[in-house]
Amino acid sequence: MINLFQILIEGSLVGLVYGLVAISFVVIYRASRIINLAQGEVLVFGALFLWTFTLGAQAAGYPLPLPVGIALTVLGCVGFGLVLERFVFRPLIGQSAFAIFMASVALLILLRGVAQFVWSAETRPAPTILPEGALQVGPFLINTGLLIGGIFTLALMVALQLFFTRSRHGLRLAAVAEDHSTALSLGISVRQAIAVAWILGAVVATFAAMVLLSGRIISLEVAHIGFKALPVALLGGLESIRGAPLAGVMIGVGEALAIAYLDPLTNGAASGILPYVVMIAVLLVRPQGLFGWKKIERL
Amino acid sequence: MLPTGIHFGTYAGEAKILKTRRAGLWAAALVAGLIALPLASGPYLLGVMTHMFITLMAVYGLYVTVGMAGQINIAQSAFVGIGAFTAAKLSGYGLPVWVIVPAAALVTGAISVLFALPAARVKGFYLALTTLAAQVMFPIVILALPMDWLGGLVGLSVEPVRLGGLTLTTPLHYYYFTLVLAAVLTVAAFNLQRSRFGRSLMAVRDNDVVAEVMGIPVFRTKILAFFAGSLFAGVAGACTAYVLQFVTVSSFTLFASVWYLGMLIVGGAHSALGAVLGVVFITLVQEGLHGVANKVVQAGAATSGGMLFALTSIALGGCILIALIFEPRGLAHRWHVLRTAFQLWPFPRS
Amino acid sequence: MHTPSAPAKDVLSADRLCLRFGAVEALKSVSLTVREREIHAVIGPNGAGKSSLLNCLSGFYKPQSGAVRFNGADISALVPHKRAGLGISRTFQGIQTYPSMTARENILTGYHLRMKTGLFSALLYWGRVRAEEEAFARRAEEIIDFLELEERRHEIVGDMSYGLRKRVDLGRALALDPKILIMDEPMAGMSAEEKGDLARFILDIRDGLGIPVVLVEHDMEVVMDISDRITVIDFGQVIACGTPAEIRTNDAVIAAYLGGAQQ
Amino acid sequence: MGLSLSNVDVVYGGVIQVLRSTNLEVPDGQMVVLLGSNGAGKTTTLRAISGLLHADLGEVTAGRILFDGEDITNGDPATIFRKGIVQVLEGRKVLEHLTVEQNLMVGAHARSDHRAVKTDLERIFGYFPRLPALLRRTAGYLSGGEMQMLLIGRALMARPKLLILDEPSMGLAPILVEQLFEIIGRIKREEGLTVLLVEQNARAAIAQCDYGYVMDGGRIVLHGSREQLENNQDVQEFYLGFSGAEERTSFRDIKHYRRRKRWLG
Amino acid sequence: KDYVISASADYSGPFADVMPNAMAGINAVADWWNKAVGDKLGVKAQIKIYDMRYDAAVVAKTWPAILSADAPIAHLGFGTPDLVTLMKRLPNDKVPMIMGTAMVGLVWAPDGWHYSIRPTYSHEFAGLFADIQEKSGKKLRIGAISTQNQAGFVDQVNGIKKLAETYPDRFEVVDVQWAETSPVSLSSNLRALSSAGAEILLIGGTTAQVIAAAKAMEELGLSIPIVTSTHNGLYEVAKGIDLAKLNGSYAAFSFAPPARADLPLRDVFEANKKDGSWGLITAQAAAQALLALRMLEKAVAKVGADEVDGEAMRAALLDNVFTEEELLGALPTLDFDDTAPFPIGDIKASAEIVQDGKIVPVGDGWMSVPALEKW
Ligand SMILES: Nc1ncnc2c1ncn2[C@@H]1O[C@H](COP(=O)(O)OP(=O)(O)OP(=O)(O)O)[C@@H](O)[C@H]1O
Ligand SMILES: Nc1ncnc2c1ncn2[C@@H]1O[C@H](COP(=O)(O)OP(=O)(O)OP(=O)(O)O)[C@@H](O)[C@H]1O
Ligand SMILES: CC(C)C[C@H](N)C(=O)O
Ligand SMILES: [Mg+2]
Ligand SMILES: [Mg+2]
Repeated sequence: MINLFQILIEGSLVGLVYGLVAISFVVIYRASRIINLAQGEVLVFGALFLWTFTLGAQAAGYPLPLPVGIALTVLGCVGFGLVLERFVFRPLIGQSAFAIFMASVALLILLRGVAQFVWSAETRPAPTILPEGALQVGPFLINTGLLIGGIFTLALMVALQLFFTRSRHGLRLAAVAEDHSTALSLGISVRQAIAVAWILGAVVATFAAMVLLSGRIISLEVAHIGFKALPVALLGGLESIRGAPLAGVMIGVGEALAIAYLDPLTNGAASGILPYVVMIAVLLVRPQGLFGWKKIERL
Repeated sequence: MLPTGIHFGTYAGEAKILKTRRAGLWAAALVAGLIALPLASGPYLLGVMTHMFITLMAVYGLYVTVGMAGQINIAQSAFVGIGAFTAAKLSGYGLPVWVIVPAAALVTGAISVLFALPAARVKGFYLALTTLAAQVMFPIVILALPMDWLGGLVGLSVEPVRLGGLTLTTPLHYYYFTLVLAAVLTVAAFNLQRSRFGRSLMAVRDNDVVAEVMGIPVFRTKILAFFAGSLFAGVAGACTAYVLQFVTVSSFTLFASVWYLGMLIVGGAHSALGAVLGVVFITLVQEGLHGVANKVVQAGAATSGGMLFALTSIALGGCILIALIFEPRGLAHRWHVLRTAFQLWPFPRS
Repeated sequence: MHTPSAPAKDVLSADRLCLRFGAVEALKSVSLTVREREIHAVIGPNGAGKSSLLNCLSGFYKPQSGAVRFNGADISALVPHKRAGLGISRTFQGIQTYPSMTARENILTGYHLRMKTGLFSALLYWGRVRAEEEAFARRAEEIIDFLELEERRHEIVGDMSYGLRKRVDLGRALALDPKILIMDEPMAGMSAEEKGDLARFILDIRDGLGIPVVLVEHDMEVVMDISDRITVIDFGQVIACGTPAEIRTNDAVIAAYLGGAQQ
Repeated sequence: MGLSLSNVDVVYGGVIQVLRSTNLEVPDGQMVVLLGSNGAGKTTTLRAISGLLHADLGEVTAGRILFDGEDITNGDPATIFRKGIVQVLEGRKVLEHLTVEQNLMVGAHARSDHRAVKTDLERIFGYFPRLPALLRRTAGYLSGGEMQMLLIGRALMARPKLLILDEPSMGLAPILVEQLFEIIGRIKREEGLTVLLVEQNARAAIAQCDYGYVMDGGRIVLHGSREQLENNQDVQEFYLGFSGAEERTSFRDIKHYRRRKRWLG
Repeated sequence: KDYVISASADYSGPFADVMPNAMAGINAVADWWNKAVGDKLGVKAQIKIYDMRYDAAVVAKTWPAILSADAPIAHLGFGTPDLVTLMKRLPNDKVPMIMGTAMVGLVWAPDGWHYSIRPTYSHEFAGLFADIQEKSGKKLRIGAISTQNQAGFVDQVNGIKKLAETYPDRFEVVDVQWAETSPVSLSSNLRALSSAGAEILLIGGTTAQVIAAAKAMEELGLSIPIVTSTHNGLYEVAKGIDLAKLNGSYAAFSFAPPARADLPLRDVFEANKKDGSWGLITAQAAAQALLALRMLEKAVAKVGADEVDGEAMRAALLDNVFTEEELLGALPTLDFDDTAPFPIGDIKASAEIVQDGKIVPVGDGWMSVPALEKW
């Protein structure tokens, strides 16, 4: 029993990390209607910015205090978002979702190349931002880093949710997420929305990188997490900030349970397949994901 | 609209793939060129071309499922893999090639139907998730099956094609083998475009709600879209198996699926011509850059090579982006516009 | 001119349809009968439930209760494409064409149910397939001719103007070889002259082909001129049903819908 | 000042020319109506003004569009919007998944006078009494006419200087059509709103307008003041539905042989 | 006379990070050999590097071109994609392929033209396990973490299962946990492994897995030594984690530990390198190239400087024994035949261990690998 609860706790904490990456997906979609397949690469970029302004700067002889490093990282993300808007997505405003989706595929290749070019493919350490070790709560052990990350994910979710649904700016972004042309006709700057989307997306992805990689290694291969988070974002609903962490927890717990109870019976196949089975089952009941916008069909 | 002077006496003439005599001549020249190519090229080019033909087949399939029917599929590479394993397995029983290739197509089609079922309810990008599931499950399932079924970890080796008395072994043989199949599938893909079946797919893509009310059985059509698309993937898979002579799960990755999709979109998802242009464009850019980079490394100019290959990624991604920004509806659309402009010059049309 | 002779029989009828969307009651026990060779108009204020009623007839909405009958048979359980197969064809409010196909392809999709070739024969495109495509291309051309779309037959519908798309929509509906034609606001977006043409089309369809027409329309001049009977719906209920002359003078209808626009 | 188009050409996709040397003027405080058959280029004209051609790969290739003396040719839609030009698109483009209320608020997104926004909302409810009941509904599920009301309301929420309406009466019940033009006329008079109107309900539109243009095949083929238009034979026949006689011909009696007579040019 | 030896590289795939060093190793050894040996024999070995992206499809496409343009006498392969795509056709193409990475059991086939300087990963692990077991004298309880859909990683575990099966009183595989290649957390897995009683942990997959396992152990207060391989070895791991936390962990392989006190190959590299730095992967690639060059030497001796071709190269490999000395101390004495794609007879392994936060070789000789049947 204790074991089961421990598995649930760990599963949810890991799930919240998936959720955090998924939020970075959703933020971009929710503000600009762009499905970004390159989100894993964006996360790697965030991680590399972080490295540059912390350990990298230190190695180069300019040690910066961690908060300053993080602030500079966020600034880096802002620049990153602006550049992407200006050179990649601005010309594609109003184009089919397909074309924009493809642009993200191109970006995937491009960003990978740029990261390799600028930082080289070498693996490097990530700064330790979250405390290591674990918290003993009664009979349970809770990973401190993941716990803080999880709490942060939930707080971020609430904040972003309020931003998108309550603020006037959020309303504008919602209009852009509906349809570029309609938003344009309402005098909403789609460019601005896209820039905001990518800045937010990059910042959230960087936060995710901090939780995910704190005290570990940064390599270009980390980008795989993007493909892990895509289904989570879809399960939560592409338009829904709050769906992402919930979906993440579902997947995380499902995976943990499968690892513990089914993998021994199936020689490891279950934990790979189960999350997808769960996701398809949920989608059959709610085709728009848990909290996504229901597709409106009228005649 | 066709320029002045081209008119059709019959509806058949209008429905032709190559509408004018000149188009026919160009096509004939292209085919002749491809047949003659081995005379003038080294095996590297042949290898690239063979690979390109196979990719083309897979992308035709994607054109049917995604381009025509609008059902997102990011598991095409898994379907190609299913075709490859089917062909490999069947070749082990000594079946002739003209049984194996159609069988690979049909088996792939049948399996794809399984993953198409959610399309009844799940729409748009969410469908990507169910196909993603197919892509993820593909290696896991093959690895979990008993070794002697599909080779598990080891993979399967493929008996070479025997045609009459001839056993195909050299790259040249497989160049012609895939060329013929690619040509057949090209005609098939263009045929779909102008037939009742193709129109029903396009109707479902454009507006599935209306299609249902206007007499098109939408669910069945979506399933058939996956089935038809996977037929092409199955043939591509069989060719892959023959050309590689050995199939393992590791050759059929999600990344390859994404690439297939990329080629289709860069070329233009709304016409079979788009599939051709996309495959040719991306293959050219990819191989060109790669070739140059390899040459530079061998020349010793960049001894360790890391930077150089990073630059090729940048250039490749950049090329695709530029193609998209320049023509978001795909190269096929741009081709169309250019041709129109050329034919109408100097008068813009109203 | 059309003169009703022997007692016309009902072709399509809706019987006490009730339709709810959550708290919204779109239809509260609406009944409607369409007779042979009749142009039957349905009018009513915005949001009254007219389109919902048509959607129930064509099967897109499933009413919570009530029945739809076609030529005497209960078709309430049939899915939309089956109903289309019986010959219930329709046009739509707003734009509902297939935007990335050409005008002629749009019309040809209407013949889907009449054509036979399937996937494998399509891949081959040989002999019978070719002959069939040609035969139907010819029939599509008749419709193109009828709707004066000749110059635009190969134009992508998504690039067309609003009014042209509505014509393509009508062409597709005609291609179903309908036994009854349901039209939702066909006149919207047409100029007076085009409305005249369209009214002529509708009368031709009825007179020439003998198919009844259900017409939802806000243009009272057209409705009063060409319809044989009118049903008025308000807040999901039928408030009147009768000939144009009767409706024109019905107080409830004037209050709810016509207002002073009707001299 | 107002709006003026001089010799504007519009080309789609680099090859399809739709507008040819269009000249059009909308003086401040006036209502101008633009008539024309399907495919004449009316919507294209409006999109050219509000800068929305880009998404359709269209472009103004020649000529100039001036608003209050400023050149807005091929401008950025957001900038043009902020100058006070607000357009109601054809095709019922509501923001489907947002509620009616949110849709209305999006209309006012660029305004900072929050209190006035509230009163404007009330005013719009006055024009369209059906709207208040729909506030919490998802806009995508409204009926056709309800959407149309919402669109016009949304445009008014922006407090435009120049309101551009593309077939506003489409799909509205007769009472509402009548009221709509009255309302627009009233706002125009009371608040000095400038209006450019494309409308197929020519009778109602011409009755309210100050000046009118007729377009065909991408060109302006006729223009004149309200009286001139009302008395013009062709306008009467093609747009008002009279065929020479005083009485309107019944739609039942339109003859088969009557084919479209095309404008010269 | 010039002979081409082609080489696969992975500059744009998962091993892009180690590639510059690996290729530097190959280039440096080739340069040295040309000067020290080739000149005397009148032959020159030319290395041609091709980027294969660690992708089977790229290999399949590029190989015919290499054949025709370069007519290589041998190919230096890198990783599983080269193996699975080329092993079936090499006998026809008559080009032997020399691998620097260890083999995986799935290519353990007789009569091949693919040979590795190393046995399978499982052999290498087995050598280390046997060493540990012998020292302790107790039965060794092994746990493993691996990735399900990576054939090579699964194969490593299968080999170890075979080991336990063959020597049931010496080894036991208590539990295998399947994880992703970049796992978020391995806490659950480690808890399961520790409750299953694992005394040593085999992680032959990725560096990220090793680090995640170390973090999880820290969290759970465990300390089980980890056994890594070369591609995720201690040097790689050290980039992301303080080595002190991994005290007692190993990397197992079968060429000379790069930090071995007396290692002639290292001196050769340092003297001839143009770029790159010495390390595990450099050592591996250098040793790989060295074997190919020694093959060329023996082939020249047999057929003459002008007549060397792929067949002669393979014959040279099979007919000769390559001594540790010839191989500059980088490899134990190697003997090949056509029953297996790796050295036969008494297979040797080597290993490194972390002691006080430093990587040191385990012992200064070679460890014997217990005999294993093909699994
Ligand atoms: N799918 C749906 N979900 C929720 N509400 C709906 C749906 N369809 C229609 N409604 C509501 O039902 C009512 C009737 O809608 P309907 O479209 O039938 O009106 P209508 O009579 O066609 O009006 P109009 O003349 O304006 O087109 C409206 O209030 C509408 O908002
Ligand atoms: N995106 C586009 N690409 C190519 N051609 C277009 C495009 N949009 C419109 N057209 C063409 O431009 C012409 C004018 O279209 P427009 O929409 O301006 O007409 P309209 O006067 O508004 O007609 P309606 O009354 O039917 O709405 C039409 O012939 C149409 O086919
Ligand atoms: C174990 C493998 C996945 C890794 C190794 N470098 C190889 O490919 O041979
Ligand atoms: Mg309606
Ligand atoms: Mg228009």
